[in-house]
Amino acid sequence: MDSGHTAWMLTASALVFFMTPGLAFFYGGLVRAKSLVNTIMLSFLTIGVVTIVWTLWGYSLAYGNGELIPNFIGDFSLLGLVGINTFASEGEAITPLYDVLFQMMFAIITPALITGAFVERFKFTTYLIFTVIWVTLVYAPVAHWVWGGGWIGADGAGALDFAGGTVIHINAGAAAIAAALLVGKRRNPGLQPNNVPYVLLGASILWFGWFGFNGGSALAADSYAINAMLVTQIAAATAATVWGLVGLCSTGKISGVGVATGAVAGLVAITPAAGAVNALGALAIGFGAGLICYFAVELLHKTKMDDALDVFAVHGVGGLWGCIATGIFAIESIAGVKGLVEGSASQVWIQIYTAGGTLIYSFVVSFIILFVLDKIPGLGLRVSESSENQGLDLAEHGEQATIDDGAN
Amino acid sequence: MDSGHTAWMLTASALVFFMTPGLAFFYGGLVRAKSLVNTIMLSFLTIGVVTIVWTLWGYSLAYGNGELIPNFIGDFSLLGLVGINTFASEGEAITPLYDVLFQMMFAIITPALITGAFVERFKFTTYLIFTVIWVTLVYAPVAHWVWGGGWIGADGAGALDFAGGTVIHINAGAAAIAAALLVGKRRNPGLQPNNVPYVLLGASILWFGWFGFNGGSALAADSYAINAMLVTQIAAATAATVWGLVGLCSTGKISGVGVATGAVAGLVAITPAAGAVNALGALAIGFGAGLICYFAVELLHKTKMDDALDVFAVHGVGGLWGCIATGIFAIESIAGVKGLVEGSASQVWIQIYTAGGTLIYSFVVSFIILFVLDKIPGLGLRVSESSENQGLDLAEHGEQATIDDGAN
Amino acid sequence: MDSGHTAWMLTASALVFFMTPGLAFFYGGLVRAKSLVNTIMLSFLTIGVVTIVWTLWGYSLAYGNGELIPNFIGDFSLLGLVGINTFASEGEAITPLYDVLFQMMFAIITPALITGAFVERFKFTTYLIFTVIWVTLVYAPVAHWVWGGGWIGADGAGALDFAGGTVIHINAGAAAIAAALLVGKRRNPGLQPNNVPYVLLGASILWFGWFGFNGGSALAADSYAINAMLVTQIAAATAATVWGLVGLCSTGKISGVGVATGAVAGLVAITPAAGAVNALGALAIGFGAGLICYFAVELLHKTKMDDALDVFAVHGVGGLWGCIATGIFAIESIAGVKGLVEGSASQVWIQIYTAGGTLIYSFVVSFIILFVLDKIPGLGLRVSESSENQGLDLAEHGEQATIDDGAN
Amino acid sequence: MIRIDAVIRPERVNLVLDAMSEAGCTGFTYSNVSGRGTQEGVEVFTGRGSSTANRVSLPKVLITTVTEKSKQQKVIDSIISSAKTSESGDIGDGKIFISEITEVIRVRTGETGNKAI
Amino acid sequence: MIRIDAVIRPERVNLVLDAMSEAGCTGFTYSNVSGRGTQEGVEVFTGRGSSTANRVSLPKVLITTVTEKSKQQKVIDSIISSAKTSESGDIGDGKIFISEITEVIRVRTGETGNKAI
Amino acid sequence: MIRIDAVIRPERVNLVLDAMSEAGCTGFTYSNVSGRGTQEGVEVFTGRGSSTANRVSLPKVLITTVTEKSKQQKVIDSIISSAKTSESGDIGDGKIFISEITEVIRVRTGETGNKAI
Ligand SMILES: Nc1ncnc2c1ncn2[C@@H]1O[C@H](COP(=O)(O)OP(=O)(O)O)[C@@H](O)[C@H]1O
Ligand SMILES: Nc1ncnc2c1ncn2[C@@H]1O[C@H](COP(=O)(O)OP(=O)(O)O)[C@@H](O)[C@H]1O
Ligand SMILES: Nc1ncnc2c1ncn2[C@@H]1O[C@H](COP(=O)(O)OP(=O)(O)O)[C@@H](O)[C@H]1O
Repeated sequence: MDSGHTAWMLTASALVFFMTPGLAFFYGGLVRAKSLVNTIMLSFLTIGVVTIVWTLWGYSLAYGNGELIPNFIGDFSLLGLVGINTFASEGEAITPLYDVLFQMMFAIITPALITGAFVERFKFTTYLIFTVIWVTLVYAPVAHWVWGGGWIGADGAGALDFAGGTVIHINAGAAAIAAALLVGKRRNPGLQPNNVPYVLLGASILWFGWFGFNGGSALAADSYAINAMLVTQIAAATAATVWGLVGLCSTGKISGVGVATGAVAGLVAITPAAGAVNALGALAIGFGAGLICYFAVELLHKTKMDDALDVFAVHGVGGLWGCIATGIFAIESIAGVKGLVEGSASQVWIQIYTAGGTLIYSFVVSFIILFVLDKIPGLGLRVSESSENQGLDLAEHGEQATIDDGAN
Repeated sequence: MDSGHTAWMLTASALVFFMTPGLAFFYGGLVRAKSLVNTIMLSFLTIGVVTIVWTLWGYSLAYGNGELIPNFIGDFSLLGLVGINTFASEGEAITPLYDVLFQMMFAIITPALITGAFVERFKFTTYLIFTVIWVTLVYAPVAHWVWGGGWIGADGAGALDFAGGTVIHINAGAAAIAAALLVGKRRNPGLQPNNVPYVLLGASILWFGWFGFNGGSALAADSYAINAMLVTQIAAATAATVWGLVGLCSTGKISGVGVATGAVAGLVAITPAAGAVNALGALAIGFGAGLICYFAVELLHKTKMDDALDVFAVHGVGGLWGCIATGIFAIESIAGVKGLVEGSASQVWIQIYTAGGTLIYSFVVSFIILFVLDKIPGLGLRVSESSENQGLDLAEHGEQATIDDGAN
Repeated sequence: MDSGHTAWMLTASALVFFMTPGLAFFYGGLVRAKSLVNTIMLSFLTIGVVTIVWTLWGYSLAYGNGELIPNFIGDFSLLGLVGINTFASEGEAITPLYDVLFQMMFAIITPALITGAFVERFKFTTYLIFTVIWVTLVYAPVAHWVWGGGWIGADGAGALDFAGGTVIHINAGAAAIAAALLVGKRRNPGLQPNNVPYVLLGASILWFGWFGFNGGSALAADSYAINAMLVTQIAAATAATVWGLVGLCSTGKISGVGVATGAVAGLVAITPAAGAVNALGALAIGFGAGLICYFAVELLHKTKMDDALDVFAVHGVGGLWGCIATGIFAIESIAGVKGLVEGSASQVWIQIYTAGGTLIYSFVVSFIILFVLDKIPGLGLRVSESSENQGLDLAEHGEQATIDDGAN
Repeated sequence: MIRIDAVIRPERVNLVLDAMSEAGCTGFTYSNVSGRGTQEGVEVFTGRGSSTANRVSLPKVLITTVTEKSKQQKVIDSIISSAKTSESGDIGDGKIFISEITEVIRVRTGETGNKAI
Repeated sequence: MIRIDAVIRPERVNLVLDAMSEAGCTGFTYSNVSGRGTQEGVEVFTGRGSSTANRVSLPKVLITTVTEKSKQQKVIDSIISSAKTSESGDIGDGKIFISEITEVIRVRTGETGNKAI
Repeated sequence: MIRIDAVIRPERVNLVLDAMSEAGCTGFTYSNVSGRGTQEGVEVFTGRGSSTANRVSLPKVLITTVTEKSKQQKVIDSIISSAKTSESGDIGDGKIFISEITEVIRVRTGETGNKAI
């Protein structure tokens, strides 16, 4: 057993855990004050629910010993994590439980990302049920495709997805559109984010945790982990700066929310590429992420869809750019395969069709799940008009974000 | 010297450090706005004071080379940490200073936990003096009992307390009742928490830091550490979810503060068990913690005692449940001893009487300390009525949590 | 390759990254509410800009293979990080990229520290340009002096600067005075900090991250790292407590902002000393930092200079004290050289003149850069009077920190 | 000149302000307030998510406008029609108070009376 | 109809509201304000916890109620007795302002006058 | 007795309060409000830093003081001179509203009328 690799995977798991609260504040700052608690809770209780699902059957479906449907999904061999060794066997660098733990944190943040699409109007209890089903029917299979021996990853098409550009970001982005379409537009979307410092706090925690996300995806404390962290930093910083400067050119001001969003877009885009590119590739990917996602946000605002916090524009589009860019900027000495910059176009094509497959699968199945939940009496996706007017904090949680009231 | 174990203990110490600011915000969000700074400061300055006490004599009393009173307390052999090697000797995996550092962080958070009982009315300077005495007379001995060679731990009764269910949580919970009884009820407890996002931020930081608390208590980057982190995550998530759902059933709404409290209750309960149970045991412990602490809070609200932030219901009761549950769900292959689920009742009994001993000792000695401080002229436990009305931020700190005042 | 050392350097880099957002909130809480976003953004976008500069040419100038000017600055050999191995070679404990990453985080926080001097009135775009130039002409050379083979460090005068007392703190402090002098006083400095919880949150994150800063400066997970973390904790805690108590004696109240500032002063002072002193030395350094910086703040408030957030009093004076104190309290068994307490005065003298050299260089060059930027048409250092009155959030970013407005 | 104080539901502010503008108001001042009327209040959690209590005061917005007496009825009508949440009105829709103002002065120019409104 | 504006200590709000209800007020609107009177202000830290200054304005709560003229004295008495912190009263206990209201309208029903209060 | 309500720029509050004190006001109550007048509003980002919109309401501060009628002109002059940002005044400098107060009561002593101001 290698104590150094173990130390890093422990740390990386904790860091990825911290991302979901970070996301909670990132999203929370962007809504209106009367739904701030609800927005935070959508992420926070996702931690609770997905951990239970993952322990009981989620991990097994993604990484089980066999496959219920070959190349598609795992089996029930590891239900309740029974049958996984607690202690490392001879020759194993780390006990297999580290994988349960690390992957659990990924399974948690993915549905939490989706919530950005439907904040300020989604029924909280329906969301909890949705999460259970979505992790089972969408997340677990897609994770299996990429990392569990399915059709996309190393044992399949050979797509490069170091830390989950497809599994997490394209997946969440596609589900976000399905949700935004079905839940409908906010009645009164408000003018400005309620709390810009929270947006920046959340983005900072996300960025901090992303070092565990990408660095930890090396699954060891080695040169890959260091390179992953370095390129993560470079891409995020570049995208943040580019977003700020593009905004400056077109509006005359640099928006804090914009720079934070740019950072997240850069982090999304570098996610699949973090094990394949070097510093200059990361600069290019970050540059592209800042530019492309900026205009994706602008464009999607012109549609009738109300993806409230631009989940698709940032995670979907950013994830797609990242997946393709991985094929473009992959360096053989790091990735093991040549990218377009080294003269080989084939990897780009693999990246595109695997990303596309994920996008379509996630969109279709998410749409069906939500459509059915909407029709079930007593559930339904949307809160009542009066709850929406009152704000979801009072209506769904009996709470107000802040109270500074003499009468209190 | 093992660099991997060292890397993990460095990280774990930093994580446990971060818990105390997390607690500061968790508690701070729960009081009224006019005592927010004071509540944060109670935790924050505890870091300052306890670090000094621990360096000068606290560590020595808990882990000194000899014992002033056998099985009860250490000695003065390591005053000022003089005489502890800075460098690891041959065969040592880590330099002995790591233990000073890691244990220091535990000594810091324990008195900070107590402060929840008496927020909004306790004299700040008296608290500082109380902390110095309490760490000396209560914390250091109890730490010695469990981990320093005293009557409870491996060299004594053989109680299982992996990361401090007795030393930290039962201990703090018992002192909290003593403090709540002596300081008396708040004059006007207000209606709602002033800042729910702070509660959730604090709970998130606590959870994040708890990975260092429980994972680090393996004192190495090994399979125990990974198992500890995994069961920590499962118990916290389960208790959070259970609390939310029980609240939903009985009130129709899911409270953000409730879910955060549930998470903390789960973290408390898994603390002694993190080196003894597997994933399914953690599910059971988390389930129990959510349920038991929920009703403990309800019950204790019916008493006349004003343990303002439910320190006893969450840390005391949660800690007791965790200690007993460790005896129930301990798995021999992990814990080294059989728990009730494997057919042996004896460990449960050991757990109960050692927990009870701690509870009584802590309550009695804390009561005496506070009673004496209350009588000393110029000290006293409680601020004046006008200070309490004005809020402790202005009265004790000359500060206001937030100012957005044209005239500023 | 040593996985343990790698694990720690990955973690430490992430921790140091997190300090800059911590600083953003520390500073943000201290200004008036109408410039909160701007103050946070000054730090946040520094991450973006400096990362790019560091990747393209900054690292090369500080740590390049050759020297453009001997003992003074590196060269262009590592532009774009091309030519640095991604993988560790035989016998290397860690891949060389770890150094790029870890040092990058130091380069980021240093200009961010300076911003405290000129908050609430500095032009944001001018700041971005200033940062690019300052990192190139001031930070990179000074880093080279101390750690890159220049005239101050081990290959030069032999000054002890473990984690950057000169490179980061004296450097930033000196630039802060230059900036404060040139930008002029705030028109209306307000009465109180707008958000004390943010100050305490920021200080907590800074403290947490500083474990990576000082502990990581051992560049390995070894006994030095553990000692560095322990003395960091002790110095910060002592300075925080001392600041609180001195304030209590002179004003009758303990200020939360004061205690947080004390902690930062302690962290600054222990930075150069963290690889040279033991626990008792740290107590002394923390004690001195609390006392000296407290009175430095008082004194500097009496001057006409408006170093708004006391960057010089805390980082400049604290850094100077730390550098000198390193010479006083250095223990040969740890530092490799004797300090004054062990009877040798020579190290104190080395510490003083190297610190002084840095102070003068940084002040002069920063002054020139800012002076020139002020004269360039279209740039200039200061926002218009109406922008300053309106607050920089609306004027420079088109944002308001918080909005809880029915009409929103 | 008269002063109109309208206490309305927060989510209606934009609608009401727009309606008032159309009815001829040229300026407004508004702020968040807490209000208690015949409306019932709302169930809130008091502590750890286990017990609830009724918060009798609800968040409201107070809009104040000063206008010429001649516009009084038009403005009131515009407020009523835009602040009402349903045809028949719901409890909590708000209240309007009218009082007399003896003088208005524009700081910028020193103008007074109707010219200053 | 009259309008009563009472500026009181924040910690007294619940007591005062209850007393006013008992005295016959059916509705209130209140909000946090800053106030400066003969009261002295409070010493606050201005920066890093080393120097202090006097903040002259203190947090207060402004309660506004509109009621029938006939209830005026009863309501005023209820405010005074509930807002006073001691028998002899303390500086900062507050102030009450009475003015005339020409009309009250309930948005929900369009009712006016005493019926609408 | 009269009541003076002045809506002014936030950054002027201290200046205005001081000027009013000098003009003989002994007490004030003020709070943050949002205001909309002939002033244009400000361009704000609406979402992710890519599109902006005009926020018509701006942060203002409302200062209320009740004073003797005899001091009216002096107080108004003091407000105007301290709230104006330039010689000629700028849009957004504020507005002053005067109304009648029928009674003032000091809670502490029960004093009424001019004595209670
Ligand atoms: N008499 C009053 N004095 C002051 N404010 C009042 C009064 N009556 C009502 N209000 C304000 O108007 C708001 C709406 O009143 P509400 O009771 O909901 O009206 P309705 O009786 O028409 O349903 C209240 O929340 C309160 O702020
Ligand atoms: N003339 C006034 N105009 C407006 N508000 C006033 C006036 N006098 C007092 N106040 C308000 O009443 C509050 C209480 O006044 P205070 O000076 O404490 O009363 P007292 O003089 O009875 O002690 C003040 O904080 C202020 O908000
Ligand atoms: N008729 C009015 N009723 C209520 N408040 C008003 C009125 N006119 C102006 N105000 C308040 O005064 C503030 C300043 O008005 P502004 O339009 O800037 O004045 P000016 O027309 O002198 O430039 C506004 O923001 C608003 O809060």
